[in-house]
Amino acid sequence: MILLAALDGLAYGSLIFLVAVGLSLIFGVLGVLNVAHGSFYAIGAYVAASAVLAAAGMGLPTWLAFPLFLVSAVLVGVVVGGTVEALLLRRIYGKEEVLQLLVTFAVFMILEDAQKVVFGTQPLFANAPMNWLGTVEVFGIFYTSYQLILIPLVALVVLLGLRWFLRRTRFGRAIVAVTQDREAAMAMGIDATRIYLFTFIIGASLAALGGALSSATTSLTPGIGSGMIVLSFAVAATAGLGRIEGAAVAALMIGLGRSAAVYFAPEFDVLIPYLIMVAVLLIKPEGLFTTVQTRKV
Amino acid sequence: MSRQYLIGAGLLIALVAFPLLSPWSTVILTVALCEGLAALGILVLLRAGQVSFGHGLYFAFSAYVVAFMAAAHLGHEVLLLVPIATAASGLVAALVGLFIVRYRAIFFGMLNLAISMVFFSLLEKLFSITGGADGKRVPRPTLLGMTLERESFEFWMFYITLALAVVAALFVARYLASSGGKALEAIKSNETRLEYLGVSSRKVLYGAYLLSGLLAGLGGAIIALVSGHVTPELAYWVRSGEFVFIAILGGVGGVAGPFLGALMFQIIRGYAAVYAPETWHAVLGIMLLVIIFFAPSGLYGLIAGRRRASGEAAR
Amino acid sequence: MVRTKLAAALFAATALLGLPAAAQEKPKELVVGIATFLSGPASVFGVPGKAAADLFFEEINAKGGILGVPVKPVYVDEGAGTNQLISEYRRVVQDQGAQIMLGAISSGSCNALAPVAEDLKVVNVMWDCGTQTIFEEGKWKYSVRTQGHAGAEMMATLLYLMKVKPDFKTVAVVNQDYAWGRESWALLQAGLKALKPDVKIVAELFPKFGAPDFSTEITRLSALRPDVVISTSWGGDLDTFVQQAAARGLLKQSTFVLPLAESSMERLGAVMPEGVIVGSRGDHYFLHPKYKNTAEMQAFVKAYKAKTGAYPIYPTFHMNQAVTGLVKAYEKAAAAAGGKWPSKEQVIAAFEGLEFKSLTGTITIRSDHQGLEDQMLGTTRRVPEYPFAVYDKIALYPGKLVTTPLGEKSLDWFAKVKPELVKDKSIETFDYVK
Amino acid sequence: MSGFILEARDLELRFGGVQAANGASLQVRANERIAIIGPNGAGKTTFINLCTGYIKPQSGTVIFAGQDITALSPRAITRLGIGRSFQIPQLFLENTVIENLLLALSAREGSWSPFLKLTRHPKIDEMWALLEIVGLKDTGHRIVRELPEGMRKLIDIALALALEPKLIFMDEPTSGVSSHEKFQVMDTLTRALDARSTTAIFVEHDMDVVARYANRVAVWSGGRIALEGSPEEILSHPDVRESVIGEVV
Repeated sequence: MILLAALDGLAYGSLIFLVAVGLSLIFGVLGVLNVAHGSFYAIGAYVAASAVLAAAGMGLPTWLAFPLFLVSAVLVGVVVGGTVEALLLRRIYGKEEVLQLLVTFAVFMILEDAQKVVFGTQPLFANAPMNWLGTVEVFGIFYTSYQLILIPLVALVVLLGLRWFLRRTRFGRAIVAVTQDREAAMAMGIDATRIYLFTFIIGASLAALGGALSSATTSLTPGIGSGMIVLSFAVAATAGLGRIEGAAVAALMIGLGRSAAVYFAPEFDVLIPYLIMVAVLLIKPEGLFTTVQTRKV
Repeated sequence: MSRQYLIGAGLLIALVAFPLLSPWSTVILTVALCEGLAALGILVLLRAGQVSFGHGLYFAFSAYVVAFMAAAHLGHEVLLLVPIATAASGLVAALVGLFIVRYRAIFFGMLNLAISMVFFSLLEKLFSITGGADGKRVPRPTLLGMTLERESFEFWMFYITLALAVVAALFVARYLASSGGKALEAIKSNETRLEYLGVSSRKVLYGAYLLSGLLAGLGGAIIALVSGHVTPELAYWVRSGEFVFIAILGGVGGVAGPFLGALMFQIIRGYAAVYAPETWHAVLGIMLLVIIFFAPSGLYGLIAGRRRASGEAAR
Repeated sequence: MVRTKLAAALFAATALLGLPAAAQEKPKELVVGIATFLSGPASVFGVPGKAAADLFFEEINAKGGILGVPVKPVYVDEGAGTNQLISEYRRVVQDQGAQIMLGAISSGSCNALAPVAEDLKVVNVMWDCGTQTIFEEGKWKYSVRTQGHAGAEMMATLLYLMKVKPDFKTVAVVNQDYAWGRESWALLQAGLKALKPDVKIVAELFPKFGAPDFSTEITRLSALRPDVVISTSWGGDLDTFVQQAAARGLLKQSTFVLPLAESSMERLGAVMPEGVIVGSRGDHYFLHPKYKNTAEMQAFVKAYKAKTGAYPIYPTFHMNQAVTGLVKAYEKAAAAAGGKWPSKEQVIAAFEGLEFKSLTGTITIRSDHQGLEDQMLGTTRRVPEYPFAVYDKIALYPGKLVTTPLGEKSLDWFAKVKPELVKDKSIETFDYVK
Repeated sequence: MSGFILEARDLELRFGGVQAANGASLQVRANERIAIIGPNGAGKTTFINLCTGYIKPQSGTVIFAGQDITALSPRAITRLGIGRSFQIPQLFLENTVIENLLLALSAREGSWSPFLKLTRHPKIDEMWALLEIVGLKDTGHRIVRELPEGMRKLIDIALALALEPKLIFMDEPTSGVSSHEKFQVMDTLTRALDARSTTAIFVEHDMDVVARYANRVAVWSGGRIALEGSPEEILSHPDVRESVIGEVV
């Protein structure tokens, strides 16, 4: 039973990881908690589903959906994410944290309605990619290969890919440098504007990729973004904002915790992510002087 | 300082007169005042540089206390329900505050969010107790022992709320100008120095947190009474975000700001509901962006002029 | 200086006055406020409901309106949250002068709006919400419901399940975690105990409303292998659940009972297999075996499809019942008032005992303001004419048979239901005919 | 009682491979005025941070008036009677000068009534007297952010003085003050310290100031007090002249 629950938690956790790691990355580099992140997830899902349905309408083969997911994600990241960063966020770096948060809150409100106008309110789904991959049997129970194998695999690739990118490439190292010490990085001549834009696009694309992957298993309805954002907040905060491996662990914790709850305490499954988040934040000693210590006196 | 009073007085006169001109607006204005109270709580925290994305917790908690008490006929009286429910929220704030004042910035915001979401989930989940997502009805209580018809109840509730809001605003204004209020601002500008003055920034923030919880609780208690219904949505993070929205929209420069903001929020929402019923979120979002980029000191700042630039001496 | 400051401060308040104001003494037009979901997950019902309302009112206005008074619909978004809904509702009545309110879809909204309607003394037609408790536990002078309630819907569902699959032993339920999901299950459970005392309930799952993922629930069901899986979910939740369950073979393993599936059938398309028990909260169906070929039905389906690109689903029929009921109530009230324009009180009084024909069956309004509505269930079948599943092995339950009798509470009534009801003679049956 | 008002014993601190304090010890008698000198970047500020609880040493103890304060927070240490001014002034930049000072006075008095406006503080006369000491009476109503660094440094000192500490640490008190005003400021400051019998420890780079105002000099080098003595002794010591004052001997 526990194993079965774990298998479900894996897929769920992987999906949350994809969204949360983008959020975490953006926070680490830009210092902005992006409330509109859930909207990128939702738009990614809608765009991917529309693309898959359109491709199916043209009689194109189903496997094409997988590259389409990637294309949709990048498209959403560049077009929507890029626009938000270049047009709005860029103007408020260095201003109060509250204002940055509220700008993304405003973007969230606008994008939520934009989704409805563009994609309508009727549930939309494109499950062909999930069915195309078939099912696998574990202890007499059928799982879709899509959820059991593909989604965790993508999450793993993203995790390893990000690690490689941030550690081994010049651009990635520049991003890490900015995360660790913004002023020093600027002083070393790192082009912050480019880094910020690029990071935001990566983060938004990852959220959109999460959305694209979920579009094959989930019926898309207005409001899917606002549930996801709180969940990814929980993961990012649990992990410590800006931590990639941490986000993976936290997402898995939340995914498994929720699955376990469905078995053992179904009344509490929705509480699990928040309880984990509260518990971790409380135990982690982020008290007064650990945060102020960085201040030179 | 006189400016603050001028704006407050102007707003007050407008509010006193308004329901007499347009009776249907009393409930909307009362709702605006309630949200203004919660946003006033946010303003207090913003002075310390802290933003809470979870004050829906206190708003909803007192609202549910009112709902449960009214349903159980425990003190079926406004003058009893409101103070008890507000105090209940204050009690929760006192408990949560014990550990939350150790956190700053994003962690402060996130922890507030997480706790309010726990409460929200519980309200939804404990169906048999809370009525789940559909919430609970709040039977209309008596006012000063009188059983009132809807219209007169709403009328009196509005003026009572207005009076409470004025008292709250004056108190907060006084508090912010007092040594405690300045110590609160000091948390934002230089917490290290505050500690080196021998002041416990946690204690200072604790007081402010308690106050903000009470203010949000007061707003929540009244909103439960005037709308006659409570739902978990009152504790949802988007609602908490709206309080921050209102505080920024109105401006954090003075205590009239949140009420100006709440009024404007209701006006925009009212217009949007009529002319763009399917996209009123977007209208609000655009409005928020306009304020942030073109009038960062909010409506209050627009009216009060460039207070900061001219310096505190000008007050 | 002082004056300009004051003026500036007054600005916000005076802007409120500018809100569109229109109160009328004699109706040049009849303003009808309609509370429906324009945002949020339930807009899957709300938006079709609005589209249908637009069509019906256009049609009525083309004929000169109600008693010669043109109708102006004003929409209020239920998705904005209950508190906001209440204040919008008030605004439409008090400021825009609505005489009639149609509210609402969610049972929570209806519960919240009924007392408001009493306060405002406005005719409130509950056009879609299903909670049976409204008129069983409360008495509302100004509210009326032009369709059946959850009791009737669940009773018909139970009777149909007993009829087509009498030998099941284990049942699992997966309902949305809110009032509808909980209350409908409470009813079903009470009825199951009465009809089949030996049945075992192996799992009661209440995933969060709007959950994007049911994998864990499905895994549990796969392991438990219940004979019957019941879900009163709807909208995106139902789509997601059916889709994920179908992909993992669960739909073949257990008999699924989905009393609200009619509203998802077109969207689910090829996903929905044969042999699933489906319903539509009433006798609504664009392929209703008795009424699919009437001129009204064909005209409506055509107009609706032209407007929205989809086949009409049950909320559009509920809207039809509300609007038709309203017209008939006005006509009846006017006749009683000697041809004069009736007051709101006369209109609401006219609803009592009103009987009218909708696009499908006939609706009767009881003295407690509860409507009697026929209930129809079927089993899915795939046919070449449509790219989605259709009803087969249809059973039509008369509203009077399955609705809790006047003065009784549904839960009590369910607890004493007798198996004979399953084979009552008034139940009509049909097979799918092209 | 050891007879010392402050005693730091063998303070050790390492972070990231840097030995910031390496057995640092110092004994201070009441009413002494000790100047700490040393090369730039040698960690003089770290020593103050260790003594005032901002950083905790990995080993060693700090004793103030007979009480072990090593593990106490800056707040608790401040309350025991140790004041501090900073190398980079730590002020409430958005507030006026008088608000800054009145806040310090409120902290000392524990007067936090929410109904009393800060600017109506009962100790307002004392506040003006403090501004007099640092020679900034005219700037009282200005916002600190608008003031030049030198003035901020003086306000920073005034803030520490407002607490009426028994002992005060001053981190380069005259570094932002123009050279011809230095002595004037230090004169009033020392008068005030004498009047309150406040012990003072100050980090200083200007050897003229050290020579004139310190009655003992400690040389910080290699994470410890390497040398101690009267100003005459120390300032003429060849090692000191080379490494600290930077003169080629």
